[in-house]
Amino acid sequence: MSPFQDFLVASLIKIALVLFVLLTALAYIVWIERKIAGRIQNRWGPTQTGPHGLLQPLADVIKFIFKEDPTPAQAELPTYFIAPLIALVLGLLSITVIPFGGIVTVAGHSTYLQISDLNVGILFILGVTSLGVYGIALAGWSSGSKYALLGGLRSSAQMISYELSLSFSVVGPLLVAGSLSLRDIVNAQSGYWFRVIPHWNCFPQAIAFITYLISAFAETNRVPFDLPECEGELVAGFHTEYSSMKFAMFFTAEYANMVTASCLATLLFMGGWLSPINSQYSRFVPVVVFFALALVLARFWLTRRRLIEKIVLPVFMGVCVLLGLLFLWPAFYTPAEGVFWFLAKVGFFLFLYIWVRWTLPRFRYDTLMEFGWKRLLPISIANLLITGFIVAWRAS
Amino acid sequence: MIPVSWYLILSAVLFVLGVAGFLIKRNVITVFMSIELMLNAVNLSFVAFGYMLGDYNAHIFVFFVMVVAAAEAAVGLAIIMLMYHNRKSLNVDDIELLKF
Amino acid sequence: MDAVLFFLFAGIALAGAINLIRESHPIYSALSLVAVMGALAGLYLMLGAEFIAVVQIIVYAGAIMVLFVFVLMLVNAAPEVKLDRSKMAKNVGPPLLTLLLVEIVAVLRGKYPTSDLVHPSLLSGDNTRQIGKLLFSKFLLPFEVTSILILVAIMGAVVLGKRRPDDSR
Amino acid sequence: METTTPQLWILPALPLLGAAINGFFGKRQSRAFIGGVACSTVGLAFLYAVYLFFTAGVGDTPRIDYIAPWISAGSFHADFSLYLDPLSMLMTLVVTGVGFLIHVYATEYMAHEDGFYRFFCYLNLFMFFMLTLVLAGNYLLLFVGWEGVGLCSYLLIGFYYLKQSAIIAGKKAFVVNRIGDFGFTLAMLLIIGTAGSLDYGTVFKAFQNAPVENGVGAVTIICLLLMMGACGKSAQVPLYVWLPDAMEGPTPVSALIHAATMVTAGVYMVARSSHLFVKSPVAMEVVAVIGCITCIFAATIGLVQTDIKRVLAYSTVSQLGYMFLGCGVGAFSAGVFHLMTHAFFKALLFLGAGSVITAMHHEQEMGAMGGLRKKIPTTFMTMLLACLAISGIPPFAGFFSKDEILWSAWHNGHPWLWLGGSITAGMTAFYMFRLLFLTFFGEPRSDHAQHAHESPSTMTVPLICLAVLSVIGGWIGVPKALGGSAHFEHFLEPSLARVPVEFSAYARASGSDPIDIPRPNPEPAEPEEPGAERLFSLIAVVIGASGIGLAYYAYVVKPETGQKLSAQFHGAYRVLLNKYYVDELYEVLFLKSTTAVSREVLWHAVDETVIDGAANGVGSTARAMGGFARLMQSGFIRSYAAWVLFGAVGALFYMILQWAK
Repeated sequence: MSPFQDFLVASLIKIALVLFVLLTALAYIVWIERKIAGRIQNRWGPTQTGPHGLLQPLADVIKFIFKEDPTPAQAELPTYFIAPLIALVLGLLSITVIPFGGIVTVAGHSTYLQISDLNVGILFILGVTSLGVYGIALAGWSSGSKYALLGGLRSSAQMISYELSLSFSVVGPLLVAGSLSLRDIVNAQSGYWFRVIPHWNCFPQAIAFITYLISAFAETNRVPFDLPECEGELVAGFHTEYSSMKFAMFFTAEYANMVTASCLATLLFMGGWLSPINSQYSRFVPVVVFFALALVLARFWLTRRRLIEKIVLPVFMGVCVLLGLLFLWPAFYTPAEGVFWFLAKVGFFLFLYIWVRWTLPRFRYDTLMEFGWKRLLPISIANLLITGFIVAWRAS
Repeated sequence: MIPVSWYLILSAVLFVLGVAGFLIKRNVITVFMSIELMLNAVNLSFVAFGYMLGDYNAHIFVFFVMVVAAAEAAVGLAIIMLMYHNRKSLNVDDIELLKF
Repeated sequence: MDAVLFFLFAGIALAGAINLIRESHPIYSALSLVAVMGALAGLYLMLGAEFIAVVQIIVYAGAIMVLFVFVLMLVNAAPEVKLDRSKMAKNVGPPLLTLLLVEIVAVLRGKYPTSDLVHPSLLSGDNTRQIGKLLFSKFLLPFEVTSILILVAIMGAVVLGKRRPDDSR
Repeated sequence: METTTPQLWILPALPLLGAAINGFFGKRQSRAFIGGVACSTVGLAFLYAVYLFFTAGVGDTPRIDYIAPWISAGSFHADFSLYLDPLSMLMTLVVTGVGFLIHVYATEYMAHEDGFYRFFCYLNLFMFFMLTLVLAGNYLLLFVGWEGVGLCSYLLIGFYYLKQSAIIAGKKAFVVNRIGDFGFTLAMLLIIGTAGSLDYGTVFKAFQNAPVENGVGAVTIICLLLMMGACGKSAQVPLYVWLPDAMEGPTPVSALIHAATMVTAGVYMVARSSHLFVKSPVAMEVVAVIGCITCIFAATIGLVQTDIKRVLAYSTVSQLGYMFLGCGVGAFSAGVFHLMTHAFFKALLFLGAGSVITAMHHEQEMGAMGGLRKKIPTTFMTMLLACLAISGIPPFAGFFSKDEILWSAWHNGHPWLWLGGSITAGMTAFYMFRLLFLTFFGEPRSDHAQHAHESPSTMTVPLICLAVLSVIGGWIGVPKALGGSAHFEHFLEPSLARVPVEFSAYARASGSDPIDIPRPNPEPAEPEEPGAERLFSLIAVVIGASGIGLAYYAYVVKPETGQKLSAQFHGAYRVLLNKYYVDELYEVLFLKSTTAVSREVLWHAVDETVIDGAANGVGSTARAMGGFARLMQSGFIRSYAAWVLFGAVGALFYMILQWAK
């Protein structure tokens, strides 16, 4: 095979893999969110569809597909249809430059665990994010509804405003690493202070980390910045007039953006796929985790009465044990350890997203803008300045 | 390998289309967009020349053009908003105070 | 391969530009312009200007055009009315435009024949780093001046957009 | 040439700092603060000057402090550089010392005036400019100081800016000085032309090597133009008219600026340029004659003035004339010596007059005074000493300096000038004691005089200090003939040029061929004729004493004599009282004619027809063309765009045509 074909095949495999995993994961993030929300509100969340409501996402998808899809009479037609597509495509696009781990070698072909290693990767993500507003704004405008229009207006203003502080906070780690490639940025974070504290950007760049998180919340239109779709005032904001699969596209796009933002936070500030533990035994952590998970499942299996749980839980248990055992096998372990840590960190950020959503109230619109322009932006600029000085000072 | 002149001619055509937009369109904002189109066309030729000559200065110029375009958009759109506020119209032919 | 990509992007750009003029509703014009810009970003990538391509997306498509769309939505722009009060533009415009195109193409054909190929090797390497170095050394003064320009533009926009106390609305 | 330590720039910088503090922040500060700042900066400058005097070792080579480049045009350079030699050292000491005393005095004198901070800001600024003038290392920087003190003088004369006469007096001073400055500027240009530089060192070297000019040549013209500048600043005939009017300013100003320091700048400048003057007998002659005429002329006017400050003003003019007389006859050191002693006793006289005026509730007419001797004894005593000093009574300061000038005049072959000077000395003694007797003796002639009180110590202490200086100030320059050692002359020797042999010969021969009378010994032969010098001293003392006696007779013994005399010589009295009608003459000669020419020719003819016509023509032509061109302005943006497009197409077409060729 020529190198080009090599590249093509590898890329296609990676794309298929990532897309499958991502879409499935997105569906199950919804399940997790509903579960967590339930716990936070002192209720159970989905329980009926499958064991622990595990089949709920499937049911949702089926519902989305078969639901009637009315088109408003005032809608601006082509745009009305294109808008959710734009949102979804852009939401999925940025995942292409996210590296999940180090190099993997399969059957003599080694490749990065990343669809495409752009050397301006981070700028690419910023660009795609900045385009993301079109989906929402156009949806709002083309729906022909005042709620939707207001939602669209809000989202375009809000996303432009917070994109600034997002970009500025991203530049901090970028300066530290001296590269625009996400892979280089992660590699620049390897190492440990005092042999214990990992060399992650979230410590020296704590301010940028915090401003990044806040603006990322705003960029993804999540609570407490979900003004474009705030139910209290705008019914459902920009997607008021959307239903069935078109709504599902927005929904997926939102979660995809969440994932992207979490991945970026992991890569920029939390050392990406690097292990937090400075020890050769850190490779046993996944083993322990999976075995522990299996134990928990075993406990559930012992206490639960429902037939389906009695059947399904052992399967999951088996999977966990298998994974734990796989991590003991060096050929699997070498590439997979990075992926494990990466996913763990992303999972942490996703949990943060959900946690915040169900605990914090929403901003008022004027306070939102004021916070963005008068607080967040100056802070991130100041951080950038200081970082710049320090980097320049060190270089000299 | 694409000859540079293709890019340049594409740039020329885009530029002329921008000028045509400026002449034809009535909506101030669209006229404004036509200007942006012209700027983009010029940027394309800059980048093409930069590629041909292997010169990064062209990129810098594009960068500056973008910055100026951003500043222009901010001020221009503010002016358009004011105009809409005062005259309730966005039609360039309605704004005709500046004449003999 | 290159030719295919070039014609794809050039086609999108041209179609977008023509659509910009053809559409009567400004929002569609704006979207066409976004398409043009996206296509141009693709062309920039082909020309080895990765940084410029991404900045094109971020700044032009992601900020400037969003601002346009925002304003269009804010004033709830309707399809434009053809008043056609300017006889000058109507009568003299088209022939002049044709002439301009012919002239530019003539000049370009004369100065840069199709056989004129490029030296892509010169632009390989760390694109962004090179631009950054240039920007902060050779072009430092223009860069600083630009930042002042931006500052002035921000203040201008704020002043213009500020609601005056004597405004009834 | 040392350039680093000690730092000369501190001297002018201190008052400038004071001026800045008072000018920028003084408005809201207390008077104590303002006065403290003003006095302390000047006082520190004085202390620093004293320190410099004792440590810097002012010797044969001038110390040049280069501060910063200023003008650099081709081969011409003028820099901010300060120049310290015995002459500028002396001037610095006098300026800062007397200035400090006057500052202290002024804090009390001005205590109840509005614009206190403004006054001290100007006063400090004046000190800055004066020190710049004195310490300047080249003529251009000197000119900066020169103009600066002129500005401060203008500001301070017009300090009571609500008073019409004060404003007019300020303007007059400024305008009259302009004439002199014009000459000075021309002189500088000529110096550049001749010596290629304005730096003292270069200029002096260039002229030292030049031969003595026996006719009217470049050097003479330069010197005459310099003298013209000096005439303006130092109030010499014919530009003296501004100084008496300048008495409109507050009295400390009169003391500091119009008696002790600024008006002597002309003398300083002439002495500084002595290397130039000694090459031009004609110019020297002119200087001496102008000085002599001025001193007689002003003294005669001074005889009849009744305003106490005006008497002093004319006396100042007269004494300045003395200094020029001294310089003109080649006794530069005597001129500078008189400058110094004059600074002491004239400042004292003015401050004393100020004290009298305060005591009299701002009454300046001597007619309303009288009998103040008992009321304000300190002022009386100090003023008596000053009068004795100015009258040339030994051993007071004025005696030595005046005597030396007169002796030089005679000795260097100018008997007529000697005569003029001697007569003036007599008149000086007369009118000064006339002032003293009218003010302090007899019966009080008004209520204010009846109830006058002595001024507080802040005013009297400077008086006493100056009185001491007036008494002993002359002792440093006791000529050898009178048993002294002429310290002063030796001190100044490195700075001043010596009159060359052939030149004094020329002067003696009064125009005859100078080569004919050879004089082997270039040294002015003081020890040769000690007897003659003593004789002349005696004559001077006698003249002075007789002036005093006459005044005593006319104003104390028989107070009605004055009336009788004025009745008898009514015409002469009127002429003197009206200052020879010089002001009126100038009014007709210069003011009226200039105004008429300006109005009829420049305004009605040139301005209205030519300039206005051209301006209007341009305007109407533009209008006409615009009327045609505005047809393009349809108001539609798209039309404008089409025009632009048209232009672009045209330009491109032209370019293609060019390439096609």
